[in-house]
Amino acid sequence: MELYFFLFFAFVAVASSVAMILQRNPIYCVLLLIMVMISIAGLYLMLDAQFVAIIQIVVYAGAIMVLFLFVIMLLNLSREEGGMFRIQKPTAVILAVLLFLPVAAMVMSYPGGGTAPPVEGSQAGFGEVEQIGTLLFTKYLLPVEIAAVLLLIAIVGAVVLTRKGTVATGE
Amino acid sequence: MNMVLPEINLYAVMPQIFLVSSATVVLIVGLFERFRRAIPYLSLVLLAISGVVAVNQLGQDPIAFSDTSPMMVSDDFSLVATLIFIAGAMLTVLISVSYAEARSIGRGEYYALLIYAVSGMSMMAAGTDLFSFFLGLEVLSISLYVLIGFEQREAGSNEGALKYFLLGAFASGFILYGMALLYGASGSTEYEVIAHTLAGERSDAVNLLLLGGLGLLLVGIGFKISMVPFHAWTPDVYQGAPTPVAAFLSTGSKAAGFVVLIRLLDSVFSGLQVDWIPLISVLAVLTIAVGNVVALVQSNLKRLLAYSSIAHAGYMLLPFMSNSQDGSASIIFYLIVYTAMNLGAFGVLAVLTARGSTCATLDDLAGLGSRHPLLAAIMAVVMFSLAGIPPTAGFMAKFYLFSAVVTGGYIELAVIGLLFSGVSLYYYLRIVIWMYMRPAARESADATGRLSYSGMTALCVSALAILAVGVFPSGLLQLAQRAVMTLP
Amino acid sequence: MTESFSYVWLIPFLPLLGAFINVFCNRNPRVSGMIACAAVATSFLLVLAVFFQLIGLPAGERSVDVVVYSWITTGTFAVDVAFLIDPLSTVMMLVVTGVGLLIHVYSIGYMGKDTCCVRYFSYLNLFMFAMLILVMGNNFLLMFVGWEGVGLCSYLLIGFWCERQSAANAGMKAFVVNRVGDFAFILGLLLIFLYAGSLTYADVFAVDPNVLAPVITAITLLLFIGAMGKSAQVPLHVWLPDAMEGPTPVSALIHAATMVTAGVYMVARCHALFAQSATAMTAVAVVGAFTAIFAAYIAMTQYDIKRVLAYSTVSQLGYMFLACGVGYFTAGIFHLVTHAFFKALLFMGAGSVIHALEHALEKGKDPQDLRNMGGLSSLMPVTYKSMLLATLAIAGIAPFAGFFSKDLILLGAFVNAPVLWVVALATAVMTAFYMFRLLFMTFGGKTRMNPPETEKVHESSRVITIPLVLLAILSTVGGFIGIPHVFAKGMDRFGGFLAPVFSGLPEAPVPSSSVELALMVLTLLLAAAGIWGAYTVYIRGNTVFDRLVPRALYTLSLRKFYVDEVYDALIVGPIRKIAWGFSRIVDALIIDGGLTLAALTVRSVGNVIRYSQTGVVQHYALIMVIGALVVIVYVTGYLGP
Amino acid sequence: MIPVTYYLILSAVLFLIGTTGVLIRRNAIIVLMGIELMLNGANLSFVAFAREFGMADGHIYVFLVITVAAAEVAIGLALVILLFRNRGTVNIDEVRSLRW
Amino acid sequence: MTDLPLLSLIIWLPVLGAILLLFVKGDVAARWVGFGVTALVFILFAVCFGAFKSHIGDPQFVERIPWIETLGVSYYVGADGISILLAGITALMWPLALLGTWTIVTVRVRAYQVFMLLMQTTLMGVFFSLDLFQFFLFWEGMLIPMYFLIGIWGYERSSMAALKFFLFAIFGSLLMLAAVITLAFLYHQAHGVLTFEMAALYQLAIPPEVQFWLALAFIAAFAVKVPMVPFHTWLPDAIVLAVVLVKMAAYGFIRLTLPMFPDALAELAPLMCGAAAAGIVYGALIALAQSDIRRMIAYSTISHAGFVVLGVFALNQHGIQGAVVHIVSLALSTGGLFLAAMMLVQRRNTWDMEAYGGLWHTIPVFSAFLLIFSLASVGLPGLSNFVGEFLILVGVFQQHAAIAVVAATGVILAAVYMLRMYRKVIFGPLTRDENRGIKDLSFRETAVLACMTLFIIGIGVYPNPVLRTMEASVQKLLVQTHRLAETAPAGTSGTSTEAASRPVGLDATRGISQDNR
Repeated sequence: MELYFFLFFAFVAVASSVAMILQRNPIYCVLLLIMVMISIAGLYLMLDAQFVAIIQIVVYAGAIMVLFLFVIMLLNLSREEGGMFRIQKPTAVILAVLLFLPVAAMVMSYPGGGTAPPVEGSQAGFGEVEQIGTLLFTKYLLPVEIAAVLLLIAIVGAVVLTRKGTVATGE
Repeated sequence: MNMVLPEINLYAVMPQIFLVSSATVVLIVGLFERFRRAIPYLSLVLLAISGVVAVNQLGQDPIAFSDTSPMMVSDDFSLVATLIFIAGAMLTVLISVSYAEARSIGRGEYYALLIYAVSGMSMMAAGTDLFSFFLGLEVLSISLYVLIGFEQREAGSNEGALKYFLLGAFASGFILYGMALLYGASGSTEYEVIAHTLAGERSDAVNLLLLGGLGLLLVGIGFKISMVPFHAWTPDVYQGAPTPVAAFLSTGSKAAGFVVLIRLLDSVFSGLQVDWIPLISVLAVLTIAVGNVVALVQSNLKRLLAYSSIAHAGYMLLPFMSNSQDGSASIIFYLIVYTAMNLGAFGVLAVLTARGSTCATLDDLAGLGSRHPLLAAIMAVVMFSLAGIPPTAGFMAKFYLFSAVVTGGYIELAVIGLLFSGVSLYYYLRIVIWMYMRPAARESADATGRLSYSGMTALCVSALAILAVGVFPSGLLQLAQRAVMTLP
Repeated sequence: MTESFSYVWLIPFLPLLGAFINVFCNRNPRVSGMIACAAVATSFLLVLAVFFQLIGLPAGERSVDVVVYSWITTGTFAVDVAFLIDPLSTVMMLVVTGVGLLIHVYSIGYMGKDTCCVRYFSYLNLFMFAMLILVMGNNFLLMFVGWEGVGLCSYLLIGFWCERQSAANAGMKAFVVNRVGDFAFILGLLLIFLYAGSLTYADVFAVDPNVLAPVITAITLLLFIGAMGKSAQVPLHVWLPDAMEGPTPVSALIHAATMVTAGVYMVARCHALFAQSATAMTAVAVVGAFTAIFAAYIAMTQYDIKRVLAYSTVSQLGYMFLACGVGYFTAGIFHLVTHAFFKALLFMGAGSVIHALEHALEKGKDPQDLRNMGGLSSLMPVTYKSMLLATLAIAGIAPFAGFFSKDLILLGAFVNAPVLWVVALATAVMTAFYMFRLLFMTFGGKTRMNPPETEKVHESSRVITIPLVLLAILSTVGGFIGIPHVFAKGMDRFGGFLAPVFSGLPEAPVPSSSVELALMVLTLLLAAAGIWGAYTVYIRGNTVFDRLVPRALYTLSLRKFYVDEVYDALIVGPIRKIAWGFSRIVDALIIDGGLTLAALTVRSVGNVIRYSQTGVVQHYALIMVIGALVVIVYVTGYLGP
Repeated sequence: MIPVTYYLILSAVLFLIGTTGVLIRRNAIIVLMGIELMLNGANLSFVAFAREFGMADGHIYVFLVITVAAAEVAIGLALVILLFRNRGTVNIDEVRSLRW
Repeated sequence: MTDLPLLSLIIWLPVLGAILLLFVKGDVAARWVGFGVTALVFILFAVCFGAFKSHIGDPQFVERIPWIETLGVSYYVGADGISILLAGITALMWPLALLGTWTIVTVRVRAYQVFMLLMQTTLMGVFFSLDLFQFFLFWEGMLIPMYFLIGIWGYERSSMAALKFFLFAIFGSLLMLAAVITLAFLYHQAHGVLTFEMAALYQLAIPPEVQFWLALAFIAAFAVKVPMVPFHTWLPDAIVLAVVLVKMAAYGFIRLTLPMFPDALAELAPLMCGAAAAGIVYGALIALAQSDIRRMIAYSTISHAGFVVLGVFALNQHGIQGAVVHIVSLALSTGGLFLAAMMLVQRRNTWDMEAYGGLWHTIPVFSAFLLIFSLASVGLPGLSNFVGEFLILVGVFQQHAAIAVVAATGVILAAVYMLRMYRKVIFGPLTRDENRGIKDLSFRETAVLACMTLFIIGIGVYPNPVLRTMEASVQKLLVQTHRLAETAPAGTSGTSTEAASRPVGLDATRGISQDNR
């Protein structure tokens, strides 16, 4: 049963992502990426990562991808604009396949954790909000703070970059 | 549910806190138009304060942020690195003043982002966990994306920013995937744990994951330090970026990359050195070769300096092979010197092109020796230093660096590096020739322009530092050596 | 002992001082000659003092080293500035300062009106200095200093009228040809030092012959090549005729009486070495004999009065070498002395004639060309008479000086190498012929000048004629210092004086008195025949020789055997071509071009990489991915599953 | 129980599809989306490993990565907008004034 | 001996002068400052020379201050007989060169003085350094003033010439740098201490095959600067201060290559001698084909430099002492020749020999000086070059007779090219009107050239003071080389019987290649 779920999500994710990089219409691309996000969220659920799954949908698919959509609409990108590199396309695919081989070989041989023992089934509260919250405020206090700074910078940066009417004030 | 708050030690992240706060203060003050002119100086003061904080902590035992999960540590290594970044940033601020003013980018955000970037670098240096490194990297990168694109009206600036952004994000993806593999191999992203995994018994599969993770990390960091073949962005971005930003990019961001690389290769992954030494040595030689050879045929100064910086990255990669404290120290020392040199070189361009075009070619330098003798003299000192001619610091740095390589038993690498550095002389000296031995081809726009005091101050400081370190390198050498002592 | 000779350093030093004073302290041309003469005269007096002091010593002790200071010392190499006073050097000093003094005096008359005579006299004095160093030095290196020093002065004096291109060229030629000899000379010195461990004569000559045996032939031949250069022996003789571009007194002093005899002096000085190598001795004798007849042959057809004398000098030098080569060193030196007298005289006489004609002849006519002269005997009686005496001396007519010395040489040749004796005898005939040809064409017969020109010809002034007369006396009676045994036993003062120097040599076989006398008569007869021949042709105008002698032989002589042309074609030309080739092809094209090519290669590689930087982000990303692939494949060691 | 390697393979596939997207698309926005796909691939690995270890650290990483991604997207899109304003295009192969 | 740090003063005074010059206004003042400082240096040197004890082979006036402790580098200066002579000729030539170019250099006078002074510092530093690192520092540092001097005040094509020179030089130096580092590393391996002190490094036992490569690296650095064929092509375009380089490079050979790599020299010395002899002939032949005075002098320098190298690699006392004397003489004769030529060119603005001719009567004083310098260059006995050349030949002849023969042909060729030049420039008819009005040397110029002439003649006539000054040092150097040679692996010993049967002229200090036969 689980396997079918997995295969389903995996199929949707891969198919959507392949479609995404082949699709010429940017809007469809965004929608396909959202599909990918959602199927990944499904996989997260299967991995007992409820919190992350929700974040994935709410923040990623919900907020970030909407931002994409928004910009595409804003710029009013026509259907056919964009497209692909013709010569580079086969090269890129070959490269990706070539790259996949060693990476796949690497992860295929994965036996289990190195230091921590593998855990069967779900621990109490594993992946739940409480545990995540605790970690965020204890162990990962510093990264979270940095992430905050990062977001601040991003906001400032986005504002600086897109601020209109920055006419040269040089006298 | 009781939550046990960990023992945290803010002292460990004091420099970073100061830097972030400084940046924020600058950001806020920058909102007020009336303080506009004071902002660079405010930034300077704040950076200096952060620097003092860092200096204050020098020489103490390493302090971790918290006992359970260190995340960041305040040791001599990170402090020295932070000081390099701060010094670089201060010089950048100085050379930015007139440039930014003339191009109306001199707002609070500019300086704030600069300081944010420094804080990011500092986090990278201090990070003892892949995630603090990654987040620091992102803080740095995102600040830089904005800084490079700061001249919104300049197509080049925008193009450069976009290129840097796309490739930077791409590289981040590789880093992240590498981190995932490392996490899978050792169950944690802490350096200590990874090192522990490496030190203990490990299965082939884990070993593979570690290697793969390291390889992907190298791709990402290689991008930051513009190691061949991850260097392609460098010339374009340097050329497009506002000149002071390019200076900062070529020094600070590269230095940050190297600092992280020292931590990773020399302490965390030293167990895998049989695997990465041949790789790094080939890439280093390639980097040196490509940087120097292409720089030979450049006439745009910023691109030329970009390739030169690629070449220097190659030199700095060499001591990793020796995998000794001297090797790491020599990189730190080289970074210090390199920061002064490259800021000087770009600084001259920034000062020169503050009013004029962004495009400074060799021909623009013709006759500089008689137009602006001091500026030309500084440029000459910098060029000789980059070329590694005594009595400049560049020579000392190269000497120490190559002695570390030789001591590591890689004489042939040292010889290759040295020979290519001989090739590099051609283009460095061409600049000097153009300045002193060619009459001005055409009347440049800036021919009569007054040079900004702040810029000249920065340049004089770097030139004097180059000469002083060239003659009395002891202090800095000891500093560099002390910095790497604390590395495990 | 040394103390008593401690003043000898003054002998070379005084002329140097004279030169110095003339260069730095004197601006007055008239005084310059006085200064120069005074310096040389004082030297001459000092030499006389040395001579008498030496005579006062017992024969066995007549060899004194006077060390002035230590010159070059490194490790085992030590050479002093030191003078050797022995009969040989004393004879040379006497000749040099004596004849030199006369020529200095003569020069006052000859060169006194030249605007550059200050320079001239300082050169002349400098030459005296160098020549004295050459003959007085007690070691090879010091000799070499003088050797080169005289070469330098010769260069300067030949090129004295340097605005004449030919003079400049001649000076250079002299220096360079001499350098070829010097090259061998240096190598000889190096060999000597390597094997003898010293360069001081006394040490070198005292070295056990067995030590030197493996290289003695090489050493002596190398030294002899040096002598050939300096003494203008074939094939290094080419510079001497050209050297006649210099002022005539210079030709008399340097290119007749003193410098060119340095080679002979050197061979005589090194007799101890030469005697050890039969090969070298043979070489010396053969080269000498060949040179003698070769130059005499050329001299027979030359028209330039000084050139005739120059070839005559070459020829006579050949005689001297012949003498040395057959072991008659004393004879060689004897001939050197007498030759100095009469050849200097001949040159000075020629100078006197030239001096007279210079002012008389029309513009464009060469005052040195014999064909422009004739019948001068009445116009310039003193010159004519003194030159007549000198000509008789050189022709070997008894009892003039040349007779005695030449006779001794012929005797030596007859005893040791009959073939060479025949050559020498033939040379003697030719010598008589060409010398009287010169005399007759100059002074005899009818004048070939225009009447207005003839009127302008006057005898030279006293300053010129007095040295002529003095030398004429010496040429006449000078031979009596060495009367042969045949006539008076023990009257060979000259040989006796030099005997201690050459005492180490094996006793030369002495032919019976009758044979010796017969040889003398034969020589005299042949000389007379030569004179008769010249008389027939040049006074009588008989064209018998024109009919008898093939044209080719005449041309060969007139064109000097085309030696210069051959050298140009075989040596100068190729060297010039090689130099050009090295300069343009090897240096510019291969070495520099190779470097440029390397630089260009690097540049083009740079350009290729540069233009692969297309500006498209995805291309960069592609490069990155390829890099990542390489890295991953490398670190994981996987090329696939 | 599905073996963790399945997830890992899937994550690698997604990562590489993202990479391919970056390499072949001319539209800057789509390129950015390709990068997002790469991050997602990595994230999946993190979560899979976290499940394997039974420790939620991996989840935190994903959380942080999403933050980073958001920040990057903000800047990236701003740059794209700027590009569009300056040049009227978002095709990055048309933006190649900086080269050689 | 005085308590003053004399050597440091000599080294650093020019730098102070250069700094002073930055605050001086006006060309004349700058010239006076430059001249004054160099003159002062000369006086200091004279004091130093006066106090020098020639019978001691060890460095004297030693000063040692810890400098870069982490690298084991100290500021360590001292003078032995060899270095003091070379420093002496530098101290002498500098005021003369500045005086000689008083009016020749008319652009950027101040900068010219500054660079000349800096150059002097680096030269003095090279000669007095007892620490290899410090040596290298000065050695490389010299490139900067040199570069500007060639580039700015050189003649046509000077900027490219400067670049070419620099590239040539730097490739050699970089190889040397690698070798220097390796040496220190080897020492560190052997003794656990990092040091660059030359005396310590001399004692280092290095495996022969390593020695070979290290020696090659050192030789590369020095061969470029001497210069030896085929590394010479920078010289004709950058002749300006070529003589200086000959000095430094030859000093490098003597000070570093010889005592450091005795075993390698067994193989390399004959090769070097051969190359040097080839260079002598090659340079001379090319000089013969030049019609440009500057290039002619340049190639003659190459030829003469060959003699110097030959002497050094004769590896015996005659050769080395001869080489040092020859270096000193070269500075005087070739330096004088070039200075004189510059004075002439200043008047007529062309280097082409054909453009002159018939100057003897127009400018007699100049002609006389030119003659003396030419003759010195030709190696006329009684002038300084002869002493050096002859001693070199003596030294080489003992080792490699055939090579000495080849080298000696240079003596003939030198006469040809020098006199050819002289004939073209000075002799011959005065055909060109523009040559008629040339002014003869001024008092200042005369004084400069006369001073050089005095030294040329002085050394030629009485070279012993010079020879004696360095004798002990050279002996020490050779002993150093021998001691190491004796510890060399088997196969190099056992010639004692042979030695007994040697001719008496072969002295004990013949050098190692002889022993290796």
